[in-house]
Amino acid sequence: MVVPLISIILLAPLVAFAIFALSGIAKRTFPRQDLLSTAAMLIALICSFILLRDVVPEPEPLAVDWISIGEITISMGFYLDSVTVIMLIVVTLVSSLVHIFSIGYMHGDPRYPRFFAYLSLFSFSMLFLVVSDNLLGIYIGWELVGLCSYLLIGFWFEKNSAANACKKAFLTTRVGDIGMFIGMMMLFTKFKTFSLFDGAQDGIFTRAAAELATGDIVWLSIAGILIFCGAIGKSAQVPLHTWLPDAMEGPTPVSALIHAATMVAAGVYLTARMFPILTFPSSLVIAYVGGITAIVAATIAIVRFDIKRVLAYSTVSQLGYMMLAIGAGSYVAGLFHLTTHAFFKALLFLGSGSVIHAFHAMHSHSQHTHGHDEAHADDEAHEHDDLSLVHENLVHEHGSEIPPDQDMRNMGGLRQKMPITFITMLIATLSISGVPFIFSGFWSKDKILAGVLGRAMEWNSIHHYILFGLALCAAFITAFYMFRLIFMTFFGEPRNKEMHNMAHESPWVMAAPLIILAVLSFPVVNTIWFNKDYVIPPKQPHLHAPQHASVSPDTKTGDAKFGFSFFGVSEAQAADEVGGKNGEKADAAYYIYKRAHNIAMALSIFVAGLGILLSWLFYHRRRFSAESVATTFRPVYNLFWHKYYFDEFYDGVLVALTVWKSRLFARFDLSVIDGIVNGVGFATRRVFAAIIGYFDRRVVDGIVNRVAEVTWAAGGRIRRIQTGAIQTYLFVVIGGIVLIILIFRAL
Amino acid sequence: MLLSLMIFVPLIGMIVVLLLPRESEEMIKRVALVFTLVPLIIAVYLFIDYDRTIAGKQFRHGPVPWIEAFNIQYFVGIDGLSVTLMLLTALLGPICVLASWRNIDKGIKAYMALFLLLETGMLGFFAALDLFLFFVFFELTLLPMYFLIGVWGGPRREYAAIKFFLYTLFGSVLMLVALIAVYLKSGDPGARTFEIPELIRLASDPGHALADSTFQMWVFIGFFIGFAVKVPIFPFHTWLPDAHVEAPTAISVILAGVLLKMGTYGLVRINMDMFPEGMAVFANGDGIVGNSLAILGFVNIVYGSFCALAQTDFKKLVAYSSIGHMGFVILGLAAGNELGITGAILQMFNHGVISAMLFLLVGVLYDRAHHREINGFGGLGSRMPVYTGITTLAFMASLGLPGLSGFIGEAFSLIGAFESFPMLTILSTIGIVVGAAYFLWTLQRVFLGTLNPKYEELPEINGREILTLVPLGILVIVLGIWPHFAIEMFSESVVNLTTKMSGILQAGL
Amino acid sequence: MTLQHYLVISAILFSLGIFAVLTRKNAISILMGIELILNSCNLNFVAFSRFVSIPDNPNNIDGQIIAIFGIVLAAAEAAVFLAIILAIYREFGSIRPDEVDTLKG
Amino acid sequence: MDSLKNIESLLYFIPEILLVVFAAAVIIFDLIVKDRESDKVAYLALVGLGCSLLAILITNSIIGTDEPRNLFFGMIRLDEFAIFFKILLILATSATILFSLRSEELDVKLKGEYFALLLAVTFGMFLMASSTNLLMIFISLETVSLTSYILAGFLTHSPRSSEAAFKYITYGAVASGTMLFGLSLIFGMTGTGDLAEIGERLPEVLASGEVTALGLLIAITFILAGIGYKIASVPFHMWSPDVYEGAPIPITAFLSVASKAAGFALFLRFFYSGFKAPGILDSVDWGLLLAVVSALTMTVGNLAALPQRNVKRLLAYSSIAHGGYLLMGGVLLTSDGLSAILFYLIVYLFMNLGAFYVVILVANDSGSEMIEGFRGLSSRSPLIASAMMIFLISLTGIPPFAGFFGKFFLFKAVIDIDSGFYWLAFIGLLNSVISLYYYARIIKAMYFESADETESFYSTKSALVLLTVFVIPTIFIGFLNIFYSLSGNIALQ
Repeated sequence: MVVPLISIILLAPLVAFAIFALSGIAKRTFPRQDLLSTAAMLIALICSFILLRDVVPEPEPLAVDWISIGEITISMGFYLDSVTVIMLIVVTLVSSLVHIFSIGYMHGDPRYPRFFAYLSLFSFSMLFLVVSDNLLGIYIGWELVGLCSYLLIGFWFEKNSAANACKKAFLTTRVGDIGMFIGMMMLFTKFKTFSLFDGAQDGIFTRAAAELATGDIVWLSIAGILIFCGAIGKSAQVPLHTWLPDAMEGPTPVSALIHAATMVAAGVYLTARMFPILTFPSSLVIAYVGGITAIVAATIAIVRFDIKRVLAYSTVSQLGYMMLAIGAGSYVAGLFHLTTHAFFKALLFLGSGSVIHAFHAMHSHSQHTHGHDEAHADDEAHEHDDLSLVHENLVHEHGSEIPPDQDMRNMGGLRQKMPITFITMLIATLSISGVPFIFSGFWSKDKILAGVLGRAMEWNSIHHYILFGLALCAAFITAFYMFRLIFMTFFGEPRNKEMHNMAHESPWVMAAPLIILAVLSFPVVNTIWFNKDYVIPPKQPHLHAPQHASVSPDTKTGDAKFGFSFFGVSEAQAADEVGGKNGEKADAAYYIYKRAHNIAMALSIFVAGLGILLSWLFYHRRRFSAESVATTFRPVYNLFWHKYYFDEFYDGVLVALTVWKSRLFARFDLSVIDGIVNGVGFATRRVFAAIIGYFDRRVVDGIVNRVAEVTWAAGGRIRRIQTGAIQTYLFVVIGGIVLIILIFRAL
Repeated sequence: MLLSLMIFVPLIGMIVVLLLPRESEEMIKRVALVFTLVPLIIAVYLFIDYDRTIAGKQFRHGPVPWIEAFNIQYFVGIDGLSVTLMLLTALLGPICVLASWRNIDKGIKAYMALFLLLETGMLGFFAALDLFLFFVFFELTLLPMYFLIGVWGGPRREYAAIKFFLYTLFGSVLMLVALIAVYLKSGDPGARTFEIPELIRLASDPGHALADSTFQMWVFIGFFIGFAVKVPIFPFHTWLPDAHVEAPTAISVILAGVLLKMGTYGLVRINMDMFPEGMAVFANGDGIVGNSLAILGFVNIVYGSFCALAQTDFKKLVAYSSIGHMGFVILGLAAGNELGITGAILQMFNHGVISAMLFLLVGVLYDRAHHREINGFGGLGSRMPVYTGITTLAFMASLGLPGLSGFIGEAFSLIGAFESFPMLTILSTIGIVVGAAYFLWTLQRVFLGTLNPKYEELPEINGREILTLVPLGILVIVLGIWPHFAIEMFSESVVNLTTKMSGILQAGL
Repeated sequence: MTLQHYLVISAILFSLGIFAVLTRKNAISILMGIELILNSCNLNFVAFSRFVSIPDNPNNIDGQIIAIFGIVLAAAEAAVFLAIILAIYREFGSIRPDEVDTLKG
Repeated sequence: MDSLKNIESLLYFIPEILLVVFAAAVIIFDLIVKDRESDKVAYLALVGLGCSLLAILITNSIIGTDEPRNLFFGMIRLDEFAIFFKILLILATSATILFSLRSEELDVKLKGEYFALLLAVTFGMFLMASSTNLLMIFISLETVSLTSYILAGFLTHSPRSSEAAFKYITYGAVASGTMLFGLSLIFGMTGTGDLAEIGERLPEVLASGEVTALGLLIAITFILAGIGYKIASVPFHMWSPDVYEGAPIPITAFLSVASKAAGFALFLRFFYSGFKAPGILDSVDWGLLLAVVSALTMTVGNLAALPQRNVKRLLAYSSIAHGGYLLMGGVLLTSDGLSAILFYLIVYLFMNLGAFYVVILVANDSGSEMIEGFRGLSSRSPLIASAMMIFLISLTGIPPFAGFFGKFFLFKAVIDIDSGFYWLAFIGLLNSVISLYYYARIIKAMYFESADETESFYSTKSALVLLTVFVIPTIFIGFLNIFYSLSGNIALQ
């Protein structure tokens, strides 16, 4: 029953794409590509739900031999554990909704059918990635989603900005992928297999466990980190995150599907899949990368006006969150946050898309041909060929350059104009901000915080305390800037009157997905994550606690009364963080985690509330409480106060040094990282390649030509000996004779 | 017998074409097409009928005594490697005829005749089991190529043609010396032989003169340079860009698709199989010498990629990209283990298909715009969507996108090489990124962005051109999804090679 | 008179001939040089046939015969040479060998 | 073996006699025939060659079974080696006569003596190919030389031709004089003129110390001067470019093939029968000497050919280079090398004569021997162009043409087991790469460049027929066993 279902899930979207491609070869297009693709997606969705029924935590992979040379056999196959199925559902669900949304959103675009074909191809690739049971399969899917992301970001390729963005996305992620590939090579060379799980032959995990009984984990740590490089690229972690904001050049549904819900999450999924071979060093690296990313992105998000870019940075930050969780060992929490985030972030993007669409109505329909925002399609024609995009970023952060229909400063007061969009987006925002209890985001975030803190207390390792701090800080900022977005967009007075008058609620085909996603932002549908028998975190045989890690007896005396028992939280939850009860240690850890959980929950509720409160004070009730806030929270006040200089800042104060970390990060992001990418790109192309090209022409080819010339010259010399005077010839004769005799009598 | 038929059908075709009157051009083209289709049919049959479970040569014909004086024989037969490459050759034959249907303006008769001669040479080369015959076929491809480039080529065609000719001849004369040396060492006067399987047997039996490792080293070098020029391996590569840029589309296709493979095929068939001792000297992994093969591969990859990045001529870019891709073949062969060699052989075949596609595509664009300056285009994506789609497919395949054929070969070569030369392999991965860089960059400059007003009216790719591209496209996808149908052809031979190599390397250590 | 004497003389003759051939700026003198060379050879042959004896035929006159033929051929050569010199003179108006150098390179 | 007396020798001497008779006949016929415009004289000469060929075949069939004969008290020797060369020479001469009829620069219809001289020179070459005695060697050499001088200068009223003759004779006279001196020394050392006896005696006298290695070296080097001048090997080659350029093209062709072949016959017989004895080989490193000479010869020939624009001169240099290739076979003095040389001579005969014939045709058409005359030949006369292409490629030594097989054979002879001559093979191969360059320039002119004048190429049917006579062997000899076995058998004697 499983195999046919999987086959259908995979084939349905593939067929949808194939039909488009074949008709393209025949130079015509299939009439209703949109319906075709959507239907395919819905079929896949249904099948995924059916799959949910018959799936076990640790199944046998369904693998077939793909290649066999001598004794090497490489198999391809599916691995369907609970996590896979959940991912399947998330992907198919979001994808279907995005398909439906796009029917409305992309209506009238000249390449309307192609858009859906690409979506189908993407869905196929993503699903393939999810179900693969081996690294090679994952890598294949991995690269294919990369391709689709490339195609879809560059969907409006007439815009040079889009053309640049898609290239940048592909190349930046590819850099990470190379790391992943090297990691794969290391693992394969060691274990002679790609498959992760035990099938016909032992998988990597088992072999690794056996191999490393000895305890030398250095190379495994390296391999783990290298594979994580792939995730850094795909999930836009620091330092490879710069492509994601630019990726917003793509149509908004694409941003929702690929750059919020699914593809970028693939990195997290991969890291989770590799969980069993993560060693302490590698997981620590992962955790730190995640944590830093979370802060960096969040702080950058505060100062953005382009609604899509705010969301993009928030995505980056949330992905960092998940990485942090996995790195800290909270497997379930990480994946849980992945799913919840998938829903509410998709919702946010679609919502923003709906807003953009609403504003966009004022643009003439003719502009469809040149995409939704051609505002800056022209003024960048000059940097037609440029491998990297520092200039791009500047342009986008530059207030006036933001396409007007994405600029929050043109919005405001849309609350009445677009009620559905407003409500749904509000729900999503509450969810992402971690408003307690009734929103799914709260639970997942809470689990992460609890997990990290728990780890910190269990090992009392300073690293994890720091990480916890980072996470908490990020949570606070998230709440703040998300509500800033809501306030600026939907509340207050409309800033741009005529655009405001044009605005209107989106048609149902677009509204419906919003509503569905809004429903999904409530924890009810996520209960699956609370069933600890359903999702069992794999063991980490190589994860050795640092030496100083100890469980002091007194930690047992945390009282179990404290904390809420809501949806079976705390005890059960705390328990699966430890990975099942095992003996005394687990028992101790159980109490630790219970206490950690309570503290974490309290804190997270506090920071979330604080964030929202501040946001409300600043952006809604601004004119009252500025001074009081200023005096109360001096640094924070300054931070956001300076925000109002950002126009000037981007107008050219880029060089001005500032101590405020939002700016620091912004500048770091803008100048340093892109600077590096830019530099590398430039160096590679203009300097290095040029030099080599020159070398090839002059030296290598030159030598050959020299040889030719020398030969030729020799010919000329010999000619000159042939003077034409007979007596010279005779001289040569006699000379020759004498020479021969002289030489050969010596021998 | 069937094999011989396949080899000489094009030759018959050439005679027929020569007998036709010069005026009846359509007729000539059709005849040529027919005579290139026959080998394709036979090749497909051989491919299907080939017994994958055994490593030895199949469909033998001969040995038929030819020149008793030196015990030279006519002897052909194929193993999985040969049959794969012969399929490639036979496939490209009709495609090239179709590709030259319209854009060969003068002397179509001579053109087709030479092309058919060329095909005989290539097919014979892959099938020959007699070292002398092997060499004769190897050289036989030289002459037609020289004229095809020199007569029907671009502005600098004479230079390119003679350059190609001189380079290859230079390589092959060194090869000739090595070949004679092998013959003379193969036994006492009278008992000497050119028969490849026999020579391989002798070379691997200890105590025989051929098995002496210093001798093998020298002979290895002789043959290696001969093939290195064809591959081409840095620094013998500079003929390639010129030849490619000047040659007409179909000839570039053959050049990249098949002639380059003749070099690598020779490396496998002769250098590895016959002189494993010599191979071991350069690929045993210790010191500069022990790594030299891998280093050459690495240099090819990185060097070719960066050169490609520096190009602004579309065709030259593709040409340099093939230098880079052949580097993977060398790297894989140097690895000397199953994955490495399999990857290398796959890469040979795939590169044959992909580069053929690329050159055809360049040709399509050139026929319309009459220039190849990458920066001279822009935004063609909206003008010619189908062409753009196919090009994207070819590019993605070439930059090694998983799921398309290019990936498997590259990946396996690298993984295989990683076992033997980790650092070099990691460095070589630079080539992958750069590869992606120049292809995407080209894609952007030619197809993305705002449409260049000069090409508002550029006509979309036509049916004949699509027809030439589709079979290759299908191969690219099928091989990407199910490479095993190609791998199983030669896996047995590969295992033989690797056991031989590993045995020697063990003994060496 | 021993063999050595003859050999020395013939050597001197030969050298003189070569010298003449190399240095004279007149075709006729070159012809003379050639004659000297040939005669040195003849002298050699005669001397050798006189002095060198080999077991199986004590008195061999091969050398003298060769010498006679040598003289004959020398005469023939001289004839042809002179004829050609005439032709040269007709075409070039000179018989200085270094002026006859239109063919070169 | 005992040698035959004069009278009984005559039976085996018929081919040569026939040549002489016909030479006389041609002159007489030329005097009595009234019709000046006809080619009768030429055809008579051809008939003479035909008869001689017939006679050769007969003598061959006579000696075919039992051992070869020594004629005229061992002056000359009739063996398969000699017969091989005689046939070769007859082919070359016949070709030359036919060329002469086609060639426009030389108006042969009036000149019977021209053909008489051709027959005479052939006669001399026959002697060269078969003489086994110092005396005979010298006489034959001189016969050939003298007649060649006259033929080279045959174009009266052409300064180039006269100059060629002048240089040729001056050079030739000095060279042959030097050779004679060397011969006299050899004679003095051994007291005999018979090569076989010399072969026996030399080791003894070397052993006994009567003769020093130095003396032998001097003698041999002097002799080399004579032979080297015949086969135009460095440093005795310098006459050939000028003479080849000056002489009428048919004669150039004749000299470059027949005279070279005869020279090689002499060279081979001299070294193989006279100087193979171990004692001699130890005395001086002859192998190395020959190797160096051959390397220099091919290199100089090819390099000097590179800048030439006059195709005749270019081919002259190329034939020097081929002399170098041929010498490679002799380096080891093995029977293998001998057969290689013989085989290459067959191939060389056809491809080189063919090439010269095309030059004649082009010269007839364009009036010059410059490379420009070949422009666009492929479009003006595809057949002739492709024929020339085949000859040139074959000369370069690229499969599938006969030239390649010949070269292969030679190289194989050089790189024999553990011979120290790999370097020579390398030089030879690099030279063939260089040679490609200048041959390709002609091909380029024919195929890649467009014609200056447009009117169709002037050539007769019979010309094309004659051309095919050279093309077909150039293509097929390599694939036929007979020639290998033939040369092989001869070499074994």
